[in-house]
Amino acid sequence: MLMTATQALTGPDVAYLVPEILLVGAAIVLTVLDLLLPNTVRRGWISWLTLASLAGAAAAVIGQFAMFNPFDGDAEVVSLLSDSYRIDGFALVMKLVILTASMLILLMGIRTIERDDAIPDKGETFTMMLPAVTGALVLCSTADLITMFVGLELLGISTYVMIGFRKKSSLASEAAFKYIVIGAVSSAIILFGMSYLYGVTGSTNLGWIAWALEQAAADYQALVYVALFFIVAGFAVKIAAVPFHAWAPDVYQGAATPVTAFLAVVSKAAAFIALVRVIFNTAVIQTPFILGPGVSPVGEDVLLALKVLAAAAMIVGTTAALRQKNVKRLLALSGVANAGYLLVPLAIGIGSTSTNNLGDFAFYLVAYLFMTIGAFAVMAVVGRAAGHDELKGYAGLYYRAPWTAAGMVVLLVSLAGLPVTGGFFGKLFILLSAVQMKDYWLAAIMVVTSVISYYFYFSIIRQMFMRTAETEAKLSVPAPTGIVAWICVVATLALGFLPNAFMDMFEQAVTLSRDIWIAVPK
Amino acid sequence: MAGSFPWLTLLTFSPIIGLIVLLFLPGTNRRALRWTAIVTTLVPLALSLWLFAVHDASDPDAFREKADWITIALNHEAVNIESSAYVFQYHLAIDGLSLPLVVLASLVAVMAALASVHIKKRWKAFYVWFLLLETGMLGVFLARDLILFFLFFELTLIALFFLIGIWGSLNREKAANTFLIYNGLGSALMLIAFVLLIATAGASLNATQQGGDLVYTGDYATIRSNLTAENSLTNLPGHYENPFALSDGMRWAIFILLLAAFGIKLPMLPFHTWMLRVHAEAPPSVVMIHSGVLLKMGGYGLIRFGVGLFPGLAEEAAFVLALLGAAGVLYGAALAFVQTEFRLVLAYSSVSHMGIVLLGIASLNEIGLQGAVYQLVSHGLISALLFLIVGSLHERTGTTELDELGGLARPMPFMSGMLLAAGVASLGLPGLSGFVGEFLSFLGLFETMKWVTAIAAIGVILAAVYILRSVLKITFGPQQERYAALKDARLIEAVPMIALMAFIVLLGIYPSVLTDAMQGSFDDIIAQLNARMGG
Amino acid sequence: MGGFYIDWSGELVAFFAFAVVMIVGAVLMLTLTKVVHMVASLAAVFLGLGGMFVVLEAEFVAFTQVLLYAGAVTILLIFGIMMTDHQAVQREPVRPAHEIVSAVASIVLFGILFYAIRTTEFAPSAPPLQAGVDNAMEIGKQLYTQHVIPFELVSVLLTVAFIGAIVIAKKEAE
Amino acid sequence: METVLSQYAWLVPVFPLAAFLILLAFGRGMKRTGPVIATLGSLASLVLSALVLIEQLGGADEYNNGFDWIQIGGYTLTVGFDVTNLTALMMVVVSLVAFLVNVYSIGYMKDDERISVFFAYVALFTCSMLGLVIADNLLMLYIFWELVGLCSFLLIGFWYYKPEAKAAAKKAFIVTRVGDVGFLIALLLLFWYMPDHDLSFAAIANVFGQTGLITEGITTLIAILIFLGAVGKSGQFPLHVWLPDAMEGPTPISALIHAATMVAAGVFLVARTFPIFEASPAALDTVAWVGAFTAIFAASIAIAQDDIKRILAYSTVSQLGYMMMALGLGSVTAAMFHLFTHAFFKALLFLGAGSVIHAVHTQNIHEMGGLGKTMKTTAWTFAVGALALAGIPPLSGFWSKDAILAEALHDHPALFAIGIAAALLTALYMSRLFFLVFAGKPRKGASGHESPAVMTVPLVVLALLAVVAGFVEMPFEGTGWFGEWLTGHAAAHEGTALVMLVSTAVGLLGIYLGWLIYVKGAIPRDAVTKRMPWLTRLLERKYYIDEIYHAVFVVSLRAIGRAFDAFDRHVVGGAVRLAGGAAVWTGRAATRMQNGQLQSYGLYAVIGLVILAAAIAGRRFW
Amino acid sequence: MLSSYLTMAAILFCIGLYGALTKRNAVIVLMSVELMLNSVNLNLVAFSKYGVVPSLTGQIFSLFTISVAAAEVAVGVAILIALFRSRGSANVDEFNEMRR
Repeated sequence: MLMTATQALTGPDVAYLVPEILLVGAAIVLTVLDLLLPNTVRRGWISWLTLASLAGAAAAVIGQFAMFNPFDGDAEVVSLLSDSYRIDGFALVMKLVILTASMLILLMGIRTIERDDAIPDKGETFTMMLPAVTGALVLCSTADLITMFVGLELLGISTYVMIGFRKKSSLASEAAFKYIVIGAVSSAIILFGMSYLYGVTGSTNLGWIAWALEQAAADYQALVYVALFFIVAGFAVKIAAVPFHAWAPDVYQGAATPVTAFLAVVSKAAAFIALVRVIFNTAVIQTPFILGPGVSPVGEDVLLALKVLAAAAMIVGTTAALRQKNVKRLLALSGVANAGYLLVPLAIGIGSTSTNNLGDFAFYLVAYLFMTIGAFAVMAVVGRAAGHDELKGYAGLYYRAPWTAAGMVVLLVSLAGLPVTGGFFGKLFILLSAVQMKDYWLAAIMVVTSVISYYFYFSIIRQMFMRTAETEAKLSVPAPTGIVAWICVVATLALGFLPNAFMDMFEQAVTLSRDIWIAVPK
Repeated sequence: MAGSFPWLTLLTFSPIIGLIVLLFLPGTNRRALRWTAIVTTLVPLALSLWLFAVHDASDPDAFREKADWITIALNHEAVNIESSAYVFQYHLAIDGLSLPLVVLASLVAVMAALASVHIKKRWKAFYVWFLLLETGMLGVFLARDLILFFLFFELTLIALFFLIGIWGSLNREKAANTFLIYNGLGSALMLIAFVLLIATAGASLNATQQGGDLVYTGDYATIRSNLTAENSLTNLPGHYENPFALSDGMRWAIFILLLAAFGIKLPMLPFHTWMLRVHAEAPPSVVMIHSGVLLKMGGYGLIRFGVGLFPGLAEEAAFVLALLGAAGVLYGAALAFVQTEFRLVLAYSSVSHMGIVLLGIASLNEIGLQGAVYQLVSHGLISALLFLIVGSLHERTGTTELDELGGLARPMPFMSGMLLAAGVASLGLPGLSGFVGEFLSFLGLFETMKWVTAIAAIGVILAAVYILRSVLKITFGPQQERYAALKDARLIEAVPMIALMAFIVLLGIYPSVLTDAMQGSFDDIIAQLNARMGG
Repeated sequence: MGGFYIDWSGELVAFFAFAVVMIVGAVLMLTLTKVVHMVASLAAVFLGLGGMFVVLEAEFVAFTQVLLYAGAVTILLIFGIMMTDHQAVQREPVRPAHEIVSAVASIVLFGILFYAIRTTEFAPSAPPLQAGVDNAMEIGKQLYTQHVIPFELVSVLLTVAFIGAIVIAKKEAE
Repeated sequence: METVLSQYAWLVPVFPLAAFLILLAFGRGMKRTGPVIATLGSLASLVLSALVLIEQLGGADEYNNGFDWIQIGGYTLTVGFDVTNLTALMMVVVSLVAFLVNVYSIGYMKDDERISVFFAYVALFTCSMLGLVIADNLLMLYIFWELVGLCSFLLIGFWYYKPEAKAAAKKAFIVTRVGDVGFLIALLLLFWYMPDHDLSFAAIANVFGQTGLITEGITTLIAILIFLGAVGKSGQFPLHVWLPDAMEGPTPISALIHAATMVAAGVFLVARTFPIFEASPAALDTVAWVGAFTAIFAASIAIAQDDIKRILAYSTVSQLGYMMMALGLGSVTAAMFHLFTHAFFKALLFLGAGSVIHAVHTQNIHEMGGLGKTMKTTAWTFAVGALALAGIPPLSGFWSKDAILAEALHDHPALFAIGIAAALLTALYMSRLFFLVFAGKPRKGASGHESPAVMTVPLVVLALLAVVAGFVEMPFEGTGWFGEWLTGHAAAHEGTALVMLVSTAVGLLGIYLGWLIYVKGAIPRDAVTKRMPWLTRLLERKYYIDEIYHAVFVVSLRAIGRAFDAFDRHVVGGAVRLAGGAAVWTGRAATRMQNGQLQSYGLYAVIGLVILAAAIAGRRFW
Repeated sequence: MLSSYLTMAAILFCIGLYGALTKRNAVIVLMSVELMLNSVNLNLVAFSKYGVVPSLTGQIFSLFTISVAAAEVAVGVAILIALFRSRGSANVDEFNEMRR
């Protein structure tokens, strides 16, 4: 039995866990401090310390490039506890993405949460982000179902709590309750699938599963189907793919804007990252292109299911947003559609003409990150000034805050997938891969839904530029939020003008065979 | 002469320089803003005229600017390939096909900038979008990389959305939306076609012993040569069947996608309805550009990408194209005849005139293709002039309803005369540019499709019918009291009118100025068609 | 499986006994009207499951199950009931369509699962796990070696849940 | 012989062009000098073209020169000019009439505030017409052909504020355009069928002179299409409807454009491309019959009209029909001869009518009368014109009409009969016109006064020409040098004595009848009206052609337009809305899913899972 | 024998699912979710003994599941209490303030 050859965590191995340990430690210290300090002490610095610990974690991740240099083609992946935990190129890059997003969201949220009267415990709201991010980082690194599940739950429970902290808003409580029930059901579904996967392969390790699945798919085809479809369905809830998405608008609406941004970006990204590991080690391998003809159809069927989910997400996300007047819900639906776009690189598999799914995925994820966080930052400002998140709150924004409006145009244009922005190239790369894999219908749906999405993204632009505001008063933009918005705008444009800067880096740092496909310890 | 100086880049991005200057001007200083914009637009005009003068068809590389822009080395595991990459270049060039349109674009831009006196609010923002729009359209005509072309194409889309939506008339938002969605759909189809092309014909492979270098490029010339050389990629290592080969069905699909994409822009029947609202709602100087230049991007794209990449398919589809063209000519004319709003008359007249472009394209011979381009340029000038006049009239009378207008020749003899002149130019009177484009298109098509040409020629009569009906309704007839005190054109309106008219006359009297520039531009296409027939 | 040849081993008898308890408990949970009764029947399911774990020779898991579920979770749920709508009685169904569709969906899903289970012939490559008495010991070892990372993470998770639950549930001084 | 002046013939149209440009640029401030400049321009043209004509009369070689206009690939379109006897003659006719009309207009238009615009248009017209004449190829001719059409349109609509003028101008342009399309298609055909795609008249003569180069079917088609152009321009049936309406323009314009020059361009065109027609008997027959029919048809309408200018207009149509008939009979000489003489006497008649209108401010002949006493010069010059038109010897009209009738008699007795009948009608309506206007007593107090010298001098000059112009070609041996000079071979003169007798008799008969009715009253004026009121009405209403056209073309075009409009709105627009509606509908359905019920959301997920599993995985297990 | 356990787990899962989808009382919904999670444990433990490659991993996995589920219930109940304070109701179908 392979699994009994247990591997313990040695002292040096702890060095590879520095980012996570740092975050957990900071979370505990800050929580304790928050609890112990008398109420008279102001809590503003907690948010900055949280930010600092995130930055520290990011620095630690960058430091890990020294331990494992992904750009070196011959470098060996650091694997802890027989791949429970991996320090590979994909994990490192994705951790940086997650941490960047978290920092931006935190920075943007500092003023927003401080001014949110519905949140009595502001300090905890910030510190609760740290375990959530820890969970997300775990998801980046893990290749073991147990660790993956725990990471997923750590992320999930932290976010339930973060939403619930907005206690004085009954909407937020409702959102938290909806989210926890749906989240728990989806966890149950994922677990059910995982349990079958474990049953037919005898392992929770993805590398082992990938290796054993070919035989298992032949012997226990039905169970493998159930396992993979349940896992896909469960993750579909987490990433809000249609028809598993319906919770998203409600939950997004109820949560405080920075928390919403966290849900829309970090939670979604982390779930996607985990899904990438699962799918590429199961369905993508079980295809004729890799295993040759005669392989069980289960891999292709799962990919087909993912394609259907992607298509449904794109169609429903965009069309439902057409009538949406609440910008938060609108961005939730936009997130649904974007989940569809992000699913495409996973769903198309690999072939002789295209193997750069991960690059497509990562690029669009990064573009999505910046444009969505930027949009939420602007929304936080506008929503606060207007007292609501309705579309009409944006009327005449151009007159009240011209530069913010201009920045928002860039973000919306990027969300709509128009050049010259990161959103455009993200979609373009995905589209190219889809076409290279001859999934024309998927490409067509991508493009057409993008066009439909012009309508509602530009409806915000219409409000900002073509309507007049009720008040001419200048809109005050808190410095941190403004900085975040502009970082996002600049990054979106940078991704648009120099897409190769990121893409090249990623393609060099991450390879499927080294980072995703786990060498089975024979 | 050209040296290594990036003249084309300067040409394309010179409006951006002016835009930056504009940003530093106070938003309330209308005159300064306007004159900055006008002077800015003069730069590309001067450059393009200079290029026009020195362009030498035999030396296509004289003004070629090529730089690596996006080169992405891709993962290439699982395939026996040494390396693979996306290569999208910054690649600008001119030839006989793009040059006339570049001149047209920069010329109309100057005129539209002059005509921007009709803009009454938010001047700074207006000129910012205006100049962005100009960069976009210049780029469209110069770009030689599919992705770059698309970028410029979309830039015009966004800029125009703002220009219509903010400065248009009553239903401006709706018009802007219609424009955005419809044209967005067009460019989406185009994007699919482009992506299909890049993924197949854009792939080139340099085989080596261990594997090969696979490059996906958006370079027009590469795609073109790969498309014509059917089996360029059989040297794929291993025993994969050539995954880059385009089946006949796919070729047709791409061709039809391109046809629809640019057909929407042109607009080709039945994709024209979006244009009506734009024509009716956009501010005058924007419609001048829209009708004068942006529609031409459709014709340009049809020739460059539709016919240029798939001459064989174009030949097989020529009859359908010609029918569509003829239908457009007659349908547009018949509809123009019953419109009661002058701008709608002109909109349908554009449908009709763009039908002639299709006829010229469908001919697939040098005369017809040149005729199509000639018609593009000519219609660009004429419609710019017409819309300039319409804008000036609308500013004074407050209406463009034909029933409410009449007898304007008395209070406004100059503008009425101009309107009449533009009208007769539009209906194809010899001596003015419209005739040459029309005549060459008909002449070209007549070689292959006599009956279609003959039927389409009925449109010549109908053009006279609807143009005279509306123009005479406005200018002739008894003078109306309420218009008696109206003033004729101001100098800043008269100058662009006269200038446009001068170009119309020049092109009508001395067509060689344009046809010589286009000489040889279609040699490749013609040669390919001949080779097909020979083979 | 092929045919319904039933080998009435001790395991099977125990399985059936616990299965009956669990299914009855589960069905009662759905059909009872008083909330507190429902919790009680759920506790029965939890206990039945613990019994089944014992049958499966997973004594440590069974122990945990009883302790955590039948004990802690049930108490927690009762707290939940007490602090919310403890008088509440499950009223008559007001959304018949929703309930019917839910029932159909659940049954179809079960059908799929049942089909998948029944069509599969299990041919284990290794004999059943005979963990024996040092089951708990082995589990402990693995938890602290192979699974130490998730183990530590769960501790963080529990802390988070703990703090979160307190903060959320505590009454705000107005 | 050396050609000296002919090399500079291209300058002939340039003079008026220069005048046009000057007037266009500076016209507003030049109410006095503008007309003078235009007149000088036409005078210069006249002088130069006269010199060219003299050179050609002296036997100079034909001269041709030109350059490439458009060069595309292997194809070339050229522009150039041709000096031949025919073009030299036409140049003189055009520039002479133009000059006289210019002079006349100085007086006629002097009170109009837009006089410089008027003269600018006239100058442009003169330029275009001269360009049309000297064009050396069909394309260039077409270009100028359209330009004269434009000028005609502009001048008809010169008094733009009059609704009738507006309508007439529009009608003129559109109706002639119908013919022009035929011409255009003929051009396209010729381009692709001619060897080397050469459109020059020399090449046309060369190619169609030989048989077999181009099939007869195509030849006929080309010829008919060219003729269609001529029908439009020359007001032949069925495209004649615009010409009478064109009388809404200032009268000098009617004289210049709609009598003497432009309307004759159709005849000129056929004459210029005559080799094509000669190669196709069917086409020739068509031309002849259309011409003959138009001649009698228009003459019959002219009898029932009351507007002085309309009568003259129908007369023009009728006379143009004569010319066409001559062409159809194969006689370019006769046609050109009649064109030549007609230019003078019809211009004279129109200018005379203009003089009358100028004096009495009405155009209704029933409101005139007795003007012979007050307007002596006008009256006698008008009489000369009328007699010439009626074909009374020895005035010019007699000789030219005689030439045509002689050809008809020789080739086609039926056509001869029609020609004679038309001649009778011509004499009748001219005498009716003359007697009602100049004889009898003044009616409605319209006494009138003689026009100023600047108007009467051109009348006198034209009257002289109307008298003498016929002597260039008389049906006697040794006098037919015109035909020989023009076409290279002398016309045959068989049976001319008979023709002369009959036509003179018919002319006199017509005049006599007119005298009986309108002066003596021996036959009551309403004799016909009483017995056959429908005939009078039919003639008055011009055979209801306008009404028919309105019903057939205008109404149906409008109906088509409306139908297309509905199609555009509902079908094309509907399809677009449908596509948009599909998206909105999907969105609405998707929005309806968002009912706020947590358990519904869960249910969607479960249903989604079930469907995915059943549809995608399930198919492997069925 | 494995099939029986798996079937039992499937029954529990579906009953839990049905309960989660239909019960109006929020606490019962949470209970139903727990039922679903429990069925997974049965799967894991059964596979742990009778699986293709029997191993203790299944049992360990189930331990993680149990603890996570407990934490989830705790948070769930806490949120429910907060929600009940503001709404005065614990009926799931009345938690529909946000929709469309």
